[in-house]
Parts: sequence; structure tokens; C-alpha cells
Amino acid sequence: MSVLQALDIGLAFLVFAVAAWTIFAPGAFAATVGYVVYGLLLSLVWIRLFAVDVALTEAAIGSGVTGVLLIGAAARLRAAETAGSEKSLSGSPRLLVAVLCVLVAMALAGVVLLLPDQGPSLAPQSMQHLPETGLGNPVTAVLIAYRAFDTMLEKVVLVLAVVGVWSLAADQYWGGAPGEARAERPEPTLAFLAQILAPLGILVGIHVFWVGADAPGGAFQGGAILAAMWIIVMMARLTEAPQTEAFWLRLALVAGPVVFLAAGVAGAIFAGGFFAYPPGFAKPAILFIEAFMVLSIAVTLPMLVAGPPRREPRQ
Amino acid sequence: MTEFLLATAGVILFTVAVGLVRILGGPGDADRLMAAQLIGTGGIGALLLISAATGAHGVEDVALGLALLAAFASAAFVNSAAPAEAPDPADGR
Amino acid sequence: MSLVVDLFSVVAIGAGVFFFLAGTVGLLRFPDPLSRLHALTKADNLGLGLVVLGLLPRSESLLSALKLIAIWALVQLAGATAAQLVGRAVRRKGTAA
Amino acid sequence: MTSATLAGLIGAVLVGLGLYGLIANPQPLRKILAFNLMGSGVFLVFGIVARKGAAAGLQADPVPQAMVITGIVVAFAASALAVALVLRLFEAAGRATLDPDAWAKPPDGGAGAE
Repeated sequence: MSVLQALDIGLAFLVFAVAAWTIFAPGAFAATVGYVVYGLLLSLVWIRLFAVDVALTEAAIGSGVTGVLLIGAAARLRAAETAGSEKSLSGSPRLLVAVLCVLVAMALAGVVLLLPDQGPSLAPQSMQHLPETGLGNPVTAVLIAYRAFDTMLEKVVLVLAVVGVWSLAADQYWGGAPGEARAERPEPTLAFLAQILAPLGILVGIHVFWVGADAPGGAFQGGAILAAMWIIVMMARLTEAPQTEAFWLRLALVAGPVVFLAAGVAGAIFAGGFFAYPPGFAKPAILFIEAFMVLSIAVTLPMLVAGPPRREPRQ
Repeated sequence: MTEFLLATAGVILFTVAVGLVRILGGPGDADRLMAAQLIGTGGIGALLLISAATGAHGVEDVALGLALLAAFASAAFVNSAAPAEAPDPADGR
Repeated sequence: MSLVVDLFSVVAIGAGVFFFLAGTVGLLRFPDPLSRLHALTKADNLGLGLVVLGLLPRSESLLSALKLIAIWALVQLAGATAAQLVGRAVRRKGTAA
Repeated sequence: MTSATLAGLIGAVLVGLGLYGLIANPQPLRKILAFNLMGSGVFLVFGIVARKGAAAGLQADPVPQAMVITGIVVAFAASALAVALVLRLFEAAGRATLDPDAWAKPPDGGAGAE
């Protein structure tokens, strides 16, 4: 057994142990912290699968932004947890569920073991057409060129999620701002962290977006890092979330999908196919679309974390 | 050398795992947040070592992303716990 | 030349691993949250710092070396502020936390 | 056993664990966590399909990778919506349980749900 194999087995065991902790931990807060740890370990696993783009997404969204969302929720729901003595499944139903889940896991594991060593692959095709897009990163090419429609609809899903979250607001708060108000005296340590982190993070976010054309990275990852920076500034309460009725906010939320769709329609008119890019002009078009996607993601994720409006709209 | 880098990554992950066993279980939330902090640092260290050994490209950016977000769990905890602990005059409606 | 670089990497990374170990031992042994926090920051500062130092001469380009240093600096910042935040939360709740 | 197969096996175990948590844990937040765990298990299984499709000088097939990236973002959006629902339920009713028996009884103090 090589050192690398031993490392892989150790990592797998660690992932399993932390995952089991998030399921069986005694309290919700302990479970959510476990989930944050788990997300970080998962990005290590993605590195071992040589999927660096995915590792970057998992690190930024799976661990970072989701962690903020869940830890915030767990801290707020602590009162509910102690008040409600909820019946946990027990006795034979619990055993039945456990057996069912073991069977599902074993069936899946069987499928995994039966997979051929060299599976069918679209990698040759995606590399073959890569020069036409002008990009160097095939994953970005898949996202914005080969499967552009898919990615565009996924942006629509994000907008719908924001609409869903906002529609949970109480009537009088509709159009108001979510989250905490700006603090007169912010917690000094948190403010210090946010003030140093945010400029650096904005730099890193734009860098990740920009290199995404040719190296691991891209609009999702860059946008998620930018989103995280807005979240930390809001958490430090140096600034407050905008009014949800603000026109600029709504414009920024839909800019990504709208520009993407417009580019798709333009492709149908000028390049002979829906979401086709004119030859020789593909890379600028892709970067143009991506820039608006970064903007939309950087605005959408903080709005999803901030939750529904909780203050009355200012006139 | 590759073997050495991988072995050290393994040792770091192992020590971090031992630390996790101790603090993920508590007793307090503070200890649990330390778990997130510890795995952040150890994970980044292991990540850098593994990428140096296996030659996966672009891993520095992943580590950079993780480093940027390393304090987020603690920040989220303080942010959501603070209003209940000490009401801020700016907060009241 | 490469032997010298390798030796440097081995010494620095080995020392880094030692501080990770020391931090973990501190976590296991120290009785109260504040001193455990103290042990934790050693792993942040020195452990990762020495690992980064050992990897620096192996980096492919100046940009990736700069990124390595930036990673360490960011982890320092995160570790220091998180320790402050957690420590304050501990004190606010008394020793029970 | 290759590292890809190992990751796939872990993915399978994660799906099982997540499914168990989704069914057996009573609290809605824990169910959201379990669901996310299950989702990431599916992503991992898909990820090894990418790794086993390594060809043309690439170390992994880019198409599944891109789909996993979209999946992670959509999973986050779904979790955010679910968390918002649970928090709203808690705000409106003072409790966040999914147990129908608990809702049949008025809460302590008889304040009722708004």
C-alpha cells in the first residue's frame, strides 16, 4: 500500500466520521459545526479526484456560505430545540429505517464497484471544441458554452429561491430590509476582521473569476467569494442589507440570467443557433456573460443568507 | 520527497482528527467552534502538501478560498448569539 | 542544490507538523476553553506557517509563492480574530461554556 | 482500489447516512443537514464518473464536473429556502416541530399560532 493510498483511506474515514457526527450529534449546533468541518474535508476529496473547480465551489459555497446560513439558523432555533421535546424515531421503526438505509448504501456501493475503470467520457469532444470557445478551462466551456441553457436555467432557480425567501416576509415588512440593522458600535473584532478581509476577498474573488477562463475557477466560484465578503461585512454590521424593494438590487439579481438569455437569443439571430456564439467572438461573449453572472451570484447568495425582510420599508 | 509530503499531510490530518474527537463533542459551543478552526488550518496545510505532492493545478486558489472563509463559522456564531446576550441599543425597535 | 532545498523543506515541514501535534496535545490536555484556545492558535500560526515556509522554495512561480504567503497571512488573521471572538463568547457565558 | 473508487464508496455511505438522518431526525434543521449530506454523496458518486472519464489529457471529464458545480449552487439555494421556511415557522408559532401531535395541542400559555 502506498502512502497516497493510506492517505486516501484516512481521509475517507475522516469524512465518514464527521458525516456520522452531523447525523448523530446530540444538538443541532454541534451538528452544524460538524457540517462545516465536513464541507472542508469534502473539498480535500474533490482535490484528490482532480476536480479542482468543484473543490473551489465546495470550499466557497458548501463549507463557507452554507456554514454561515446553518450556524445562524441553529443559534436562532436553539430556543425551539430546548422547548420542544420531539419524539425521535425509536424501537423497530428506527431499526427498519437503518436497515433500509444500509441497503441503499450497499446498492450504491455495488454500482460504484461495478463501474468500469475507463468509463464513457465526453472529455475528448469537449477538448476538441475548446479552441472554438477561446477558453482554456473545459469546465468553464461546459458551463457557459456547451451546456449554456442548463446554466442559464440554474441562474433562474437562484432568482426563484430569492423570490421564495422574500415571500416569507410578514405583510408589513414587504419591501423592507432583511437582517440586522447597522450597529452604532460594531463588535470591534468582527469589524476589524471584515475591514481587512473584504478588500482582499474582493481581489481574490475577481482573480478567481478572471483565471476561470483558462484555469480552475470561474463565475460561480468568484461570485461566491465576493458574496462571502458582502456577508462578512453585513455580519460585522458595518453595513446593513439593502431594502428588498431597491431597484438596483432587483436589477443586480436578475442581471445574470437576463444577460445570459439575451446572449442566447442573440446567438439564434446572429450565429445560427440558440446559445451559439459567433466564431472568433466567443471568448469576449463568454466573459461578458460571466461578468453579469458574477454580479448576480455575489448579490443572490447574501440575500439568501440574510433571509426574508424583517424591518418595515423606509420611505 | 513526494512520499514525505504525503506522509506529513497524513500526519497533520491524523492529529487534526484526534483534536476533532476531543472538541467536536464539546462541552461548550466554544470548543466546537475551535473544531471548525482547527480543521480549517489543518485542512489548508494538508491541501497544500497534497497538491505539492500530486501536482494538481490551481489548488492554491482553493486554499486561498478556504483561508478567506476560515473565520466565518466563528463570525456567524458571534453574530447570531450577540443580540440575545447583550441587547444593542441600535437593535431595538 | 535540490538536496539543500529538499533538506530545508523536510526540516521546516517537520517542524510545522510538530506544532500541529503540540496544538492537538494542548487541546486534549488543557482543562478549560480559554487555554485550549491558546493551544489552538499555535497550530494556526507556527504549524501552518512552517509548512508554508517549507513549501515556498518548491512553488512553481512567483505568483504561487505569493499566494502561499497570502494563505498563511489570511489564516493568521482568521485564527487571531476567531480566537478573540470565541474567547469573548466564553467569557460572556462564564466558565460554563 | 483506486482513490476514485474509494471516494465513490464514501459517496454511497454518505447517501445512506443522509437518508437515515432525513427520516430518523425529528428536527427540521437536522433534516436539512441530512439532506445536504445525501446530496453531497450523490455529487461524489457523480464525481467518480468524472474521474473515470479521464481522457484527452484531462484528469477528469469536465461535463460531470460542471453539472456538480451547478448542483452545489442549487443545493445551497434549496437549503436557504428551507432554512427560511423553518425560521419563519418558528417566528410565527414559537416552535419549529414537524410533529403533527404537537400541533394538535395548543402551545404552553395558549397563545395560539398568530
